[in-house]
Amino acid sequence: MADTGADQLDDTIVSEPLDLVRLSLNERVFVKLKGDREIRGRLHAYDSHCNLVLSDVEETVYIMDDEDEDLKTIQKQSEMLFVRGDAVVLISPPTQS
Amino acid sequence: MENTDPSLLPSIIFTTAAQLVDCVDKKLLVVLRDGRKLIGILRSFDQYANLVLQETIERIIVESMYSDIQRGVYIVRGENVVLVGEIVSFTLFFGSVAFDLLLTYLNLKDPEKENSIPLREVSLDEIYAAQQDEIDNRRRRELTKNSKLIDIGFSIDTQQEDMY
Amino acid sequence: MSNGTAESPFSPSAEKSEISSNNPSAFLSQITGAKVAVKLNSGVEYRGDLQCVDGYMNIALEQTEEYVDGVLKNQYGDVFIRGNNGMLVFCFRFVRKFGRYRRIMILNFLG
Amino acid sequence: MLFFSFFKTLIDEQVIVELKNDMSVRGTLKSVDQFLNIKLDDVSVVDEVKYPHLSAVKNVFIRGSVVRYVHLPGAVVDTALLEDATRKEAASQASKMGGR
Amino acid sequence: MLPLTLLNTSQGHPMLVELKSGETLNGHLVNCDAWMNLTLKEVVQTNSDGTRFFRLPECYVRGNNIKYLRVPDEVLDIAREKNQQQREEQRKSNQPQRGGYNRQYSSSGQRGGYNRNRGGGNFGRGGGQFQRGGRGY
Repeated sequence: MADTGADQLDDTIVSEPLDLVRLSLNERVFVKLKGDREIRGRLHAYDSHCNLVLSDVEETVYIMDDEDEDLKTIQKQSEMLFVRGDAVVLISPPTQS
Repeated sequence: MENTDPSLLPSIIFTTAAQLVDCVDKKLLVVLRDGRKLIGILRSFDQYANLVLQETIERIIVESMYSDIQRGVYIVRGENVVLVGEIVSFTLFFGSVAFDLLLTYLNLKDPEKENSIPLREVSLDEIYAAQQDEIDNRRRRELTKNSKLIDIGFSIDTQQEDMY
Repeated sequence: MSNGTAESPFSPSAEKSEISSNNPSAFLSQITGAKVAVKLNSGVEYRGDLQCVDGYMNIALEQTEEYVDGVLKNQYGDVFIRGNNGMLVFCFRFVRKFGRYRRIMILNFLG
Repeated sequence: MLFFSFFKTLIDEQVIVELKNDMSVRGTLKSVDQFLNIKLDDVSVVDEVKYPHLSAVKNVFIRGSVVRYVHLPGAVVDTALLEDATRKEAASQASKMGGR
Repeated sequence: MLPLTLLNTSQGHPMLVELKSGETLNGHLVNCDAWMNLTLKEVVQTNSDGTRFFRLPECYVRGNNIKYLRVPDEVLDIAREKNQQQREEQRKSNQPQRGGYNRQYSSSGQRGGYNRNRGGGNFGRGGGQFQRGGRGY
C-alpha cells in the first residue's frame, strides 16, 4: 500500500527504504551513529552501504566525565565530511519534528 | 550474484595490492585491531592484505612507557590490520629519544609539532602490569558509559569492541 | 485489518496468508502500512508506521518514536533504519483486534 | 563504486581520517581502493601524546573498515555533481536489486 | 612468495596460531587451504588470558577465526629457496611464467568469507566491503 497521495511523479514514491534517503539529497538530515554520536548536515551522497557525504556538519559527541561519570556532550564542526556506512543506525530526513 | 560489470574494469587501477606494493622489504609498523603494535619487514602480501613480516618485534606502549619483545616471522590475516605505517628507517636503531635529538640536530624538527614526549623503555613485567591496569579501567569506564548511552536511546555495538 | 480467526503468534495475519510464497521478504511486504515496533539488539525500540522494507532489512518508518525500556526518548518524522548485520531486528506487528493491540512477533531470520 | 570514484577525485588533497578508536591522522590522500582502504603521505597524528606510536611514521595504509570519518576540504567537492552521481548509482542499484 | 604459499611451506613445522578471541594454539601444521583453514597436531591450547592450558592431539581451525600465525624463521628461508627453484625450473623450460604477480590476479580465489576484504572476482561489483549479514553482492 505505497502511499499514493500527492506525489504522482514516480521518483518521489518511497518504494524502498533508501528512497527515503534519496529524497533527502541536498537537505539537512539527522544521522544517528552506533555508540555515542549524532550528526546533522546537508546530505550530498549515499550508497547502499549507507556511506554518506555531508556538508556544514555539526557532530554531537557524548562523552563521560572522568570524575562524576556524568554524560556530557561536545559539538564539533566539519565543512565536508565522509561518513562510513557501517556505523550508521538511523537517518532522519528534515521533516523531523 | 557474480557480475563483472565491464564498465568497472578500467576504473579499478587502484587495488589493495597496488597500495602495498611499494612497502615490500621496508620496515613497517602494523597496528592490529586488538591494539598490538608490530614492527617488522614486510616480505609479502596478497589481495586481502594478508601480510608476511620478518624480524618482527612486538612493541607494547602504555602512556609514555614502552617495551619490545622479539617475535620473528608473522603471517598476519588482513582483516585484523588497522593500519600499516612506513617507518622513517633510522628510528629503530636510535629509539624515539635519540630520534628526536637527531631531528633537532638535522634541523628537520617540525617547528609547530610540540616535542612529543619521548617514550621511556621499561621492563616487560612493568609494561604488562601497566597494560593490565589500562585495560581494566578502560573496560570499567566503557561499561558505565554504555549503560548511560543506552538509557538515552543510543544503540551500542554489541560485538566485542576493538581495542586498537 | 485481520479478522478474528484464531492465529498462532507466528503465523501471518489471516487475510494475507493466501500469499503462498514463504519468502521472508515477501512476507514482510505484507505488513507495510501497519504500526510496527523495531527492536534493535541493543534494546532500543523504534515504533512507527512501516513504509517499506528491503532485502537487507533496511526499514523506512513514518511518525517514529524511540523507546528505551518502554520510555519515550525521541520523536522523528520519517526515519530510515539501517538493517545492520549486527543488529537483530524484531518487528512486532500491532494488530488491532477488538480495540486493543495484539503483538505478533516476527523474528528476523534475514539479518 | 560511487565513493571509490569520489575519493579518486580527492587524490593529493589534505584530509583528516578519523578512526573508530577516535585517533585522527592528517595527511595527503595518495590512493584509495574499492574497499575504501586509504593511503596517506606525510602523516601527523592529531593527538600525538595519546597516540605516540605513529611519531616515526611518514606514510600509512589505513583499512577502510576502521575509518569512522574522513574530513574533506569543502572547496574541492562539487556537491551538485555528487548528488547527480548518487541518483544514478541509486537508480542502477534499484534495477540490479530488482533483478535479484 | 605469497602469504598462503609460506603457510603451505610451513606444513610439518611447529607454529603458533592466535585466534581473534585471544586464544593461542601451539602445534605442528598438518594441512591448510586457500581459506586459511588449518589442521594442527600435538596442540597446546592457551586461553585468552593465558591462565589455562589444554593438550589436544589434533584440531581444526577455521580461517576466519585467525588473527595471526607465527612460524619459525627457517620456514621463511625454506619457502624462499623453494620459490627460487621454481623460478629456475621455469626459466630453463621457458614455460609461461607460472608464479609471480599476475597469477595472483587472474584467479579470484575462494568464493566464501564475507568478512574478508575482497571483491567477488577481482573486478566484481566491489565485494562484501561491509559484512551485510552474509548476503552476497
